[in-house]
Amino acid sequence: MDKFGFTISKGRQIDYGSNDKRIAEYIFEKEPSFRLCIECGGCAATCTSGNFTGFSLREINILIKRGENDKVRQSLKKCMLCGKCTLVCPRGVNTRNIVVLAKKAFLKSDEYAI
Amino acid sequence: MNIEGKRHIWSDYQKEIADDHFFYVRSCIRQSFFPGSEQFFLNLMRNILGKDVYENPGHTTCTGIGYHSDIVPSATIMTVIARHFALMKESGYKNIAISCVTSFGLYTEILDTWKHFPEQLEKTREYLFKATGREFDIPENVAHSSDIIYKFKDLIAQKAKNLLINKITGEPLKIVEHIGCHYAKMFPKSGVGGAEFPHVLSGMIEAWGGNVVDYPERRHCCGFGFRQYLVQANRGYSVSNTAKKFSSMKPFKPDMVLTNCPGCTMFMDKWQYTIKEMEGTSFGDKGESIPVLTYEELAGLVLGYNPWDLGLQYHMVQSEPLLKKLGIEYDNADKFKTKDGKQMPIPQNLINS
Amino acid sequence: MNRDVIVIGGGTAGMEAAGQLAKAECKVTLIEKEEEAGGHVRNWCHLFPDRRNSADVVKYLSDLINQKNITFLKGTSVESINKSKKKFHIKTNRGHEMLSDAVVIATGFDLFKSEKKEEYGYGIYNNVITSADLEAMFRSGDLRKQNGEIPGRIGFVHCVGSRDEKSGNLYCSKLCCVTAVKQAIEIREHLPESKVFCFYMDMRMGGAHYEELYMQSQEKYAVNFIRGKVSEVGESINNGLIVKVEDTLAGRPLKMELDMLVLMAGMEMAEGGRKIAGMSGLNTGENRFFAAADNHFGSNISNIKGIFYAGTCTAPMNITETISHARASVTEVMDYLKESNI
Amino acid sequence: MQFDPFVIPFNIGLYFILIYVITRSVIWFRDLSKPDKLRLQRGFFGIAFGMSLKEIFMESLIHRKILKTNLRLGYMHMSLAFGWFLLILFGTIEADIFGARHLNAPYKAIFFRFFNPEHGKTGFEAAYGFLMDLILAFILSGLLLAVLKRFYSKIVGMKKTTRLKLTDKIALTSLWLIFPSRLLAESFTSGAYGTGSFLTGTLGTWLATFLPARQMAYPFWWLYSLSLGTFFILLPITRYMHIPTELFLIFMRNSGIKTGDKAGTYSEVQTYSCSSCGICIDACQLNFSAGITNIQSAYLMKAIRNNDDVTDIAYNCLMCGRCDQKCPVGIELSPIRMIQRRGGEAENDIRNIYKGYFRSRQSVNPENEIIQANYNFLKEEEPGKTDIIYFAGCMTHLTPAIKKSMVKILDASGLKYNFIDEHGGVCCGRPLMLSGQDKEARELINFNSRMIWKSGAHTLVTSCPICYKVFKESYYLDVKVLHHTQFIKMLIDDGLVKMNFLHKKVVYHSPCDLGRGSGVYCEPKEVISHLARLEKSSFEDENSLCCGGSLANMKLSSSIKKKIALDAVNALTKNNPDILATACPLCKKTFSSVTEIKIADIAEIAAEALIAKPLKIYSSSHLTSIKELANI
Repeated sequence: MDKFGFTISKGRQIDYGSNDKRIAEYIFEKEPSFRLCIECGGCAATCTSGNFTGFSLREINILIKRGENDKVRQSLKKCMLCGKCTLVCPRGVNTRNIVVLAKKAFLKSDEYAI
Repeated sequence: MNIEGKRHIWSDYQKEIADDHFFYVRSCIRQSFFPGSEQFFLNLMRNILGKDVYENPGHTTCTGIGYHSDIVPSATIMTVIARHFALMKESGYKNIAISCVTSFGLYTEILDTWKHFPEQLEKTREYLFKATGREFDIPENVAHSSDIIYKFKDLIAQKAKNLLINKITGEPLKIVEHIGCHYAKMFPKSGVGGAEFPHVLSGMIEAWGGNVVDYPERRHCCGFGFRQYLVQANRGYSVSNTAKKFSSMKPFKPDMVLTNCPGCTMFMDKWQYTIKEMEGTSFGDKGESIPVLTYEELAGLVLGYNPWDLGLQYHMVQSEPLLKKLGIEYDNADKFKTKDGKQMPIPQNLINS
Repeated sequence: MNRDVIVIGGGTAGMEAAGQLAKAECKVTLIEKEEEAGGHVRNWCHLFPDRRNSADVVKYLSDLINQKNITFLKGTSVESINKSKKKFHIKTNRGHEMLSDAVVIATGFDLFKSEKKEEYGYGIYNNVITSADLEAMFRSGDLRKQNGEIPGRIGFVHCVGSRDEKSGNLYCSKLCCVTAVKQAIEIREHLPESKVFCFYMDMRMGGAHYEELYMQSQEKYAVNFIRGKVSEVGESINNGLIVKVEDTLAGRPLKMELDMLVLMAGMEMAEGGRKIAGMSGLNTGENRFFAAADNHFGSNISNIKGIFYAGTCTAPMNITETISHARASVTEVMDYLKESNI
Repeated sequence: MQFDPFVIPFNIGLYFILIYVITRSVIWFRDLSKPDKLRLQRGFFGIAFGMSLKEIFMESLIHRKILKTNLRLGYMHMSLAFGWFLLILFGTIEADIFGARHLNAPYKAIFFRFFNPEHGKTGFEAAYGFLMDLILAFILSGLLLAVLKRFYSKIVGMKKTTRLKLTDKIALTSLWLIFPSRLLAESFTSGAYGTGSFLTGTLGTWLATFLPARQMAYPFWWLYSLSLGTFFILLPITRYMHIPTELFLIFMRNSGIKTGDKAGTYSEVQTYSCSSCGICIDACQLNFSAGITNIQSAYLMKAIRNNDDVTDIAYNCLMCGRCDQKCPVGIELSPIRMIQRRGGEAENDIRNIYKGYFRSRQSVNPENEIIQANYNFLKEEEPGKTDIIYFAGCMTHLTPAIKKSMVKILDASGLKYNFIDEHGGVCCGRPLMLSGQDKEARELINFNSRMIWKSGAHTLVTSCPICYKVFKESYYLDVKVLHHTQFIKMLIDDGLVKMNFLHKKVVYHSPCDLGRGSGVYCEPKEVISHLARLEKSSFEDENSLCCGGSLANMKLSSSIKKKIALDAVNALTKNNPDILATACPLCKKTFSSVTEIKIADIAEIAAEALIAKPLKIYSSSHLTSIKELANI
């Protein structure tokens, strides 16, 4: 490829059909309030970790639902589980459980257990 | 797919195309890379259809590539185009036939600008007069040369020697049509069939017996994108778009791509080579690449002209698989010979041959 | 009391206005261009937010206009309206020539013609349907793709012909969001195996119980919401519909294949209303709906004394609002008749 | 040689259980950590031994704690345990005195009447027989209660009773059969030989009038032996294992062994010591406010014993600690639950070998790099040097009234302080701990520790009991950690701030992590008493309720949390106080969302009562207790 001096990029488009949505399904099943998120961003605004980084539970929420799991896997590590997000959520989403379940789901999917 | 729905849309977007007496303006890319196309257009119009097409030797580039690369300011390009109109006026023509989609887009854009901002028109008249002493009129009819072929597609069909049928299977050929973005996306009313479901090429394919392939990325840009290609650092972006488009059409196994835009023909043709070199991917059936033809070339094949006279050999992706399907006989020995039978150097790395 | 009032349009607003005028002892002529009264509600199956049967509403309205003071002219449209000395002269296509003391215009709305949004391929791609088509499917109880298969993934495109400069409609049709949510729920009830996606620009859940319905659709019916306007629709090799949209909340373009796409057609000023505006000199706004004399306390009043508006000929409204607006128009008519000593 | 084949089942059972218990204790002892082994050895030969014996008598036999909480339930447990103990004790003595020789095999005491049918006719023998009958009657009365409890739990004053698995049911049936079959066996024998006292004699004589007593007796002796044998053999795999295990527990506890944060002998002994009495179920707010009746500690213990997947149970808990307080056996229920949370879903690692008679220890989940949290992004800043650090805590940032009040009070005190997380801080780490992620929590703890250490402060004041608990327990800091209620109390005592008396009725809600969790009960109430009229509620101190908003629970939906909160508020505000005071931002926020009654943190009340004075910096020589702290 070097001889051209440029490469073909993968593209940013989310390919919903072929993305892996098992992580989302796992969370939907165990924590139905995951569905209730309306992406208001209250959680991300109050987030202790979000103070320091681009960590956003809102974004994680949507990326999991779209099956864009790779970024989520990294982001999740930043959560401190402090629970402020749960308190501010206008829709009663059990946000902390979503983080815990997502981590668990990643573990399970790595073990091909989902 | 519901053809009735399409007809409904097409009927909303029928443009008026002049019948005769065209002032022909050439395309920079086409006359350099696919000279056979423009040559055949003139041949077809003058000799087969018996129309009057005039070329003025004083005609220049429209400077569109410079304009879209932020080099040529709009006042300049307006003046350049005004000069073309002046040449047309001087030659006594009122109908302009434009070979290039970039130019066509600019002509329509500028005419529309003048309509909404008459002071710009006045300024342009002034600039042109000051610079060249010429005066111009707004053309009565603006047509892209694909519009004109579209208009005469049924006449061509009547004279057809090769219909777009796969002679091996008896099925109609599966043809992807790709319309240059600047043809109708800016001004849907200026294109035959509008912007979403343009009819200009699909009309030809249907009239000549082929089947149009509608694939998800049909509306996607060919990847040229002017400065995306012209700046080397951006070329990855350009080729990525082409890759995306071809990946999307690949499952449909198209026999060829038909385009009406010089840039599209060039990039859909040459990027296939690049992608194949980079990643080893080809997009046609059985590991072949997909020939990309201009409408003149296709019209020529339909009318039974020698593919080498039409200039098919000057594409990166060679058309032999297509010619076989069409049952067109050709002699490989003649492929790279000059008009007087001298052997030219044979290009390396051609694909599909 | 022998006062004649003509009501133009026999939909929800016209029927309500006619019924209430008749109760107030006016002699009412109700003109409807279709062969049957009832308007758009007749084509709907269930209504938001409580999903009552639309037949209930139609029955209420039909009972209301079944009064001796009401003359119902079906299959009739107005050809001309002229006013002279407090009297309105109206001619119809059927040759009626009528005089009246006041006119109520209740010409309602037309659904946006979805084929105008060419990029969505309505009428071109099989299985791209409108909300009205879907309602018809609900009425028939048979929800299928054109080839008879059961759709697995169904999308809803909000704001088709609303909030769209390209469609020429800058306004919000207000009801499509909640209708989409209602229909999404109904699809999930009809086809529990299906997955439903709503593509929206904003969820406008302003009415009573709308937000609750929205929440229910997420919680109980697992309807997925993707914020982004669908840009184009194409066909995959399997004849699936490839939808391109930006998931604006993920900040990334997204494509997905659907089996069926429902276009939430917006509301436009009715063709009939436009004709009347043209022939009568009634003012229309930039949104092409009839312009009311005052946005706050004169929404039934027109620029011609004695002509009043009822319902969606002035702006998109739901049924509740339409009925209230029609009732309010009756008050305006009665006031006018009294003040003008007719 | 006195022998009959029917004693074989009993003998098998008895020797099995003896050998089992010895083997098990050896395993348990072997698995103890070194310090715990030493502790136990010291305890066994020290004063703890006496304490343990006393406790065994008071708790395992008399069931004093259950009696105190619930008389009828206590009586039931006491009659069965203490009664049986007496029966064995006096039976052995009886066999020893009246038997053919001394030091008999156990079966001879148990089946004394069978082998000595003629016994009990003389005066002393009859009197002794009367005593034995009395004990039997005592047991039978308890058994009757137990049977009734099983079918109608309210009879013993319980709202809920535990659900049983099959082996439990068989063991229960055999247990139930033991004493009635002894009664009938003894009665028939007595009837046949004309012996027996008021119970067996009377019943035997009456039965003999219409039944062939001599022939009827033998099958019942078989039944008696069989039920005993069955019960003993099933004992290790049923909840009745608590009978022998509790003795170990008492010894270990009195020797100073604690649960710790890993599964081990002590947590296992505790798990087996649970008798499923169900007191924790009645104490649990999830039960009485939310109707969730399958996650309480008794079920957790049972699930651990049965090697079930405990994840859902372990996480569905407010960790309020109410059950810890009420457990009659004194099991450290919350620490055991925490161990389960740390273990994650490690159920695969618990192998159920030998069909439940022995189980390997639960192992903690291996760390997984893929999802391991990473807080490298935290940037350490240089905190200014200061005496006092005020750490508001994450939750306090959502209740700005509390932090503003604290700032007002701190300013008024004139002390040199640094509001270290004024612009958002780093979580204290306890929420991570509560979800079993100790290692991640440690990262945050280290981060915060470094910040605190760098500031050179001698005192750390926090507004959040969650932070307070973790600062106290899991931070290794050389600073005095104070909850703001304690700090305000000190300021008042030292005269650093002056307060008005507000003429308001205040009820205090003790937050779980501050009260039960950290043992801070007095200072908050003393501060309130200083500021306003403190009213009592029915839920004071150890008995206080949880607000329902607990971070410890991962499973509850917000609507259930609200239900719990509403019940708690209603219970606390029966007397219509002006203010429901609390000392936790989370309690405040949770309560506020369900009630119109004013909910205020003590800091807010204090700030309102504060008498403003000109800002002036005291020199440190003015300080008494705060100064003392600096010298620690």
